[in-house]
Amino acid sequence: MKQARFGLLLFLFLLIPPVAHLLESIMIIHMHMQMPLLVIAGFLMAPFFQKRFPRLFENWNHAGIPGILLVTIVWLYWMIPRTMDDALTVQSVEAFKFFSLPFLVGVPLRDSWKKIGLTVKKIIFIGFTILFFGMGILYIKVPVQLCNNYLLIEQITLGWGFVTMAICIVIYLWYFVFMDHSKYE
Amino acid sequence: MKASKVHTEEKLDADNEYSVKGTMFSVGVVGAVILIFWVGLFALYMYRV
Amino acid sequence: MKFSKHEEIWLTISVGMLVLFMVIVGYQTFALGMGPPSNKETLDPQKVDQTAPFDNPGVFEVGPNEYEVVMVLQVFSFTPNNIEIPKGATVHFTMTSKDVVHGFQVAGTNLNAMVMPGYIQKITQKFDKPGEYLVLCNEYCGAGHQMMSTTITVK
Amino acid sequence: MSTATSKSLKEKANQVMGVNLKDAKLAKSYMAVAFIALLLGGILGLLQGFERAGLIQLPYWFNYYQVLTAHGLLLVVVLTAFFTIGYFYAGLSHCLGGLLPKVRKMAWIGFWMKIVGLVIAIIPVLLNKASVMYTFYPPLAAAPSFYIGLALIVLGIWVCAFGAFINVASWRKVNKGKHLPIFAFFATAVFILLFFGSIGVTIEVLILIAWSFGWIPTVNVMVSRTLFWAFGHTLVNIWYLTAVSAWYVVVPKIIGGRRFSDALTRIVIILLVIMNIPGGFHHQIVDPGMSQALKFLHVFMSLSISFPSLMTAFAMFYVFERTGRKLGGKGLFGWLRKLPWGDVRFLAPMIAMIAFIPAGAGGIAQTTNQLNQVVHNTMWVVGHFHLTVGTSVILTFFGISYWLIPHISNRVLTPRMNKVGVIQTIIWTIGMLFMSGSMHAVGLLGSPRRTSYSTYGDNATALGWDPYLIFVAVGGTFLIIGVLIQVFAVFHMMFFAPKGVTEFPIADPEVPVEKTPMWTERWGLWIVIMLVVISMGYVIPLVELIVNAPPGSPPFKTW
Repeated sequence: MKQARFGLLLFLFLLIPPVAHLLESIMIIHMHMQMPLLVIAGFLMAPFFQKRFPRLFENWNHAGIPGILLVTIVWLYWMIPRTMDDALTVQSVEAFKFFSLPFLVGVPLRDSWKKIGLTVKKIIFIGFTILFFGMGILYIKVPVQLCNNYLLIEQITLGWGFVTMAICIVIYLWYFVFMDHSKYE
Repeated sequence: MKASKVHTEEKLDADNEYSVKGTMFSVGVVGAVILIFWVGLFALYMYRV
Repeated sequence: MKFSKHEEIWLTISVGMLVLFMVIVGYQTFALGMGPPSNKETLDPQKVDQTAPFDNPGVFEVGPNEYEVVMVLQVFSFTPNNIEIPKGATVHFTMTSKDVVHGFQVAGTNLNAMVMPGYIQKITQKFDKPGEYLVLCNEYCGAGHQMMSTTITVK
Repeated sequence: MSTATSKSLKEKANQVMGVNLKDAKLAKSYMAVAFIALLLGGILGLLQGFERAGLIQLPYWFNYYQVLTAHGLLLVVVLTAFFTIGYFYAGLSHCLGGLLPKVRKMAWIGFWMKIVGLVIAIIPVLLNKASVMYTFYPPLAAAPSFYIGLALIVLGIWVCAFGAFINVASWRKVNKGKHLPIFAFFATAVFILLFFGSIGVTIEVLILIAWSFGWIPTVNVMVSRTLFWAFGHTLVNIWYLTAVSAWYVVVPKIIGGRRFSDALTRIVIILLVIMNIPGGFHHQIVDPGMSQALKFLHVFMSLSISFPSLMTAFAMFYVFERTGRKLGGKGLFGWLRKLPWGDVRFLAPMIAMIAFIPAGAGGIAQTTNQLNQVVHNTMWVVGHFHLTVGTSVILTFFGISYWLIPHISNRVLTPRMNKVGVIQTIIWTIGMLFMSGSMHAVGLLGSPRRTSYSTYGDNATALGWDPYLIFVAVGGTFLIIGVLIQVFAVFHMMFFAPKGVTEFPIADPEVPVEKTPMWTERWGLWIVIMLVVISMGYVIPLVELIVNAPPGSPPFKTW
């Protein structure tokens, strides 16, 4: 339960207007720091909900697949450049961001991750890697501003951020899936 | 200088509960030093603004 | 792998202290505009003399008791040098380097900035106390680095 | 015949005690180079201190900036790199049951690459063709051989790093499911940081080689600077982590205690590896070309490095108090008196730890955003790293030398040499108090670093700095005496001390032994997280500095 408390603390910290404002002032920080931190906050808070509503998770997320689908859909939604723009200008979209990322991504992610099999995990990983590379190249190459609130240079930066994250995931994949750990452990 | 090396090893295993007030006092000093340095530099900064 | 209760107390207090430090400087930076010099304009370092405003370095009055100093740094001098300004003046320094990396520092003030070739650096200071201030280069720039200095006289 | 048997007996004894003669020879070579570098660098430091105080004037053919470049190179690159690698290879040999022959060969290859690189780099410095300081900020352009030498040194370090990885991996294959011995865990962390931390600077140096040859006309100065500091600060933390390894593993054994919690120690190491590299950005707080929001977020990254150090502060005092109380110490401070203050192997690292309190505090203060403007590039910074590196790290290294050198030389530390060591430690401490204290103070008054003696045309402000600078020279005098004693002690222990067996002190874990979670061994995961953190720190400034770059700068030789 200590974890859940840290998660709540992180969530409240991210809600503080100056903090949110600072993190949203740079495009890549907005997408690659604030949003993942919100997910992590939800991830940490998950045990609280699992304990409080065990039936809900049992009924709706028995095999973990619905949860992971929800995670994927919500996450994909937040990768659309326009949504970031809307989050900055439309109050209700901003509110939805602060609700959806922890509670519709973080919490179900934790609940599902243990339940789904290795194959699904691999699919998720590989899918997101391809997506990240794709988004990266898109952001680097597109010659026009995709967001009204961010400059072209920030877009290119975000593109490189996606590419480096994708490279990191590839290394992780290579390390965990393709390396024989039984030799060492 | 060799004296300090081993002769209490057995006793070490026996008892776990010792006071840590010295440790807390010491880290308190560490915290105070951090605070002094920071406040000092901050005061100088504000004085020169 | 658990923290002891005492270690937890220590870490909470000390981390709280660090957070407090950040809140204070963050407030100063973003609410009061006191952040470190971070100007992002660029220019061709080999064409400084032809690029405005550095084609005409000097001290310019831009408002009531407010001045802009357009300054070029080169080995081993500041242009303009021996600046004179009235007491209480707010001075905006706009600087660039014609050759290597220089530092701009005025002893006894918060004026301290790196001046890189290719970048226009800006920093502001209000001079409340009269006197002669020592301006010096604080980044090693060559054999005459220790000679690279000038003064600001506040009257 | 009799000599043969006695020799084989000795070899057997060594095997039992874990001293592999071939590995010991390697470690001895590394140590010898490290302490010769200390001697040379120390002498240059003395010259520098005297010149800076206005007491002597160095001739034009051997000027202040040449001396300063060589001083920096010898002490912060050669001394530390050779000591760190020698120390960890000796430790790996000890706790992993000897180095693999292949790894030993790699360590020798690395050794000679570094030596050759050093010679190639130092020649242009002596010829006054590379007075660019060890930070070599372009567009100051040194002779190409200076950069080639540096590149060779880095490659030599990489060979050693990969040697260590190979040895650790093979140990783990043989010892499935076991935790890496704590000392080897530290070594792995240090070599990971050495490798990943120096990739950026290697790219920079390769570009500078082409630029100094004239193959490319201009260079991006801000990118070079950013790449340099991504490495520069990591290097500092590598030395610090090396010192910390002795604090956690060796010092408890010497005072007759036990190590702090094994799991928490490993977590401190992992945190230092993950968070280290972006920390270097705080060297650029007053640079142009980067937004204030970015700089502020980097303040968070810099300050987060202090978290594992705060954990270390607690751990160290906890171990001391526990041990002191077991030995009968009573009351709030009784335990302090029970510690073996007369033992140089404890005294030197203990003073090093105490010095780290103000050193770390100063670091925290100067890294917090605009407060950096008060001290950036002033003598304060020089005082700061003479406290962190010159005292916390180097004094720990000295303390290590009093058991490591006898250990690898099959000799013993005599009570007399111990006394020499205690005196040396005290002299060093006094010297650093003078030097670092006055440097901090004069820095606050505005005296710049890396500047030879100057009154700036008899400016009143500059004249006011002179008394402090005299104290720097006084400190330097103490320190050179300390250097001479230390170098004497090292070579005496290496070649002349009485024969015997000295143990490699590694403390046992705390009792009751708690189980360390197995995930601490997942180095691949830590490396990936480290890479994520690095890209979080550096993608923004690098993309911006490259895409929005001004036209580059041609080379300049301004000395």
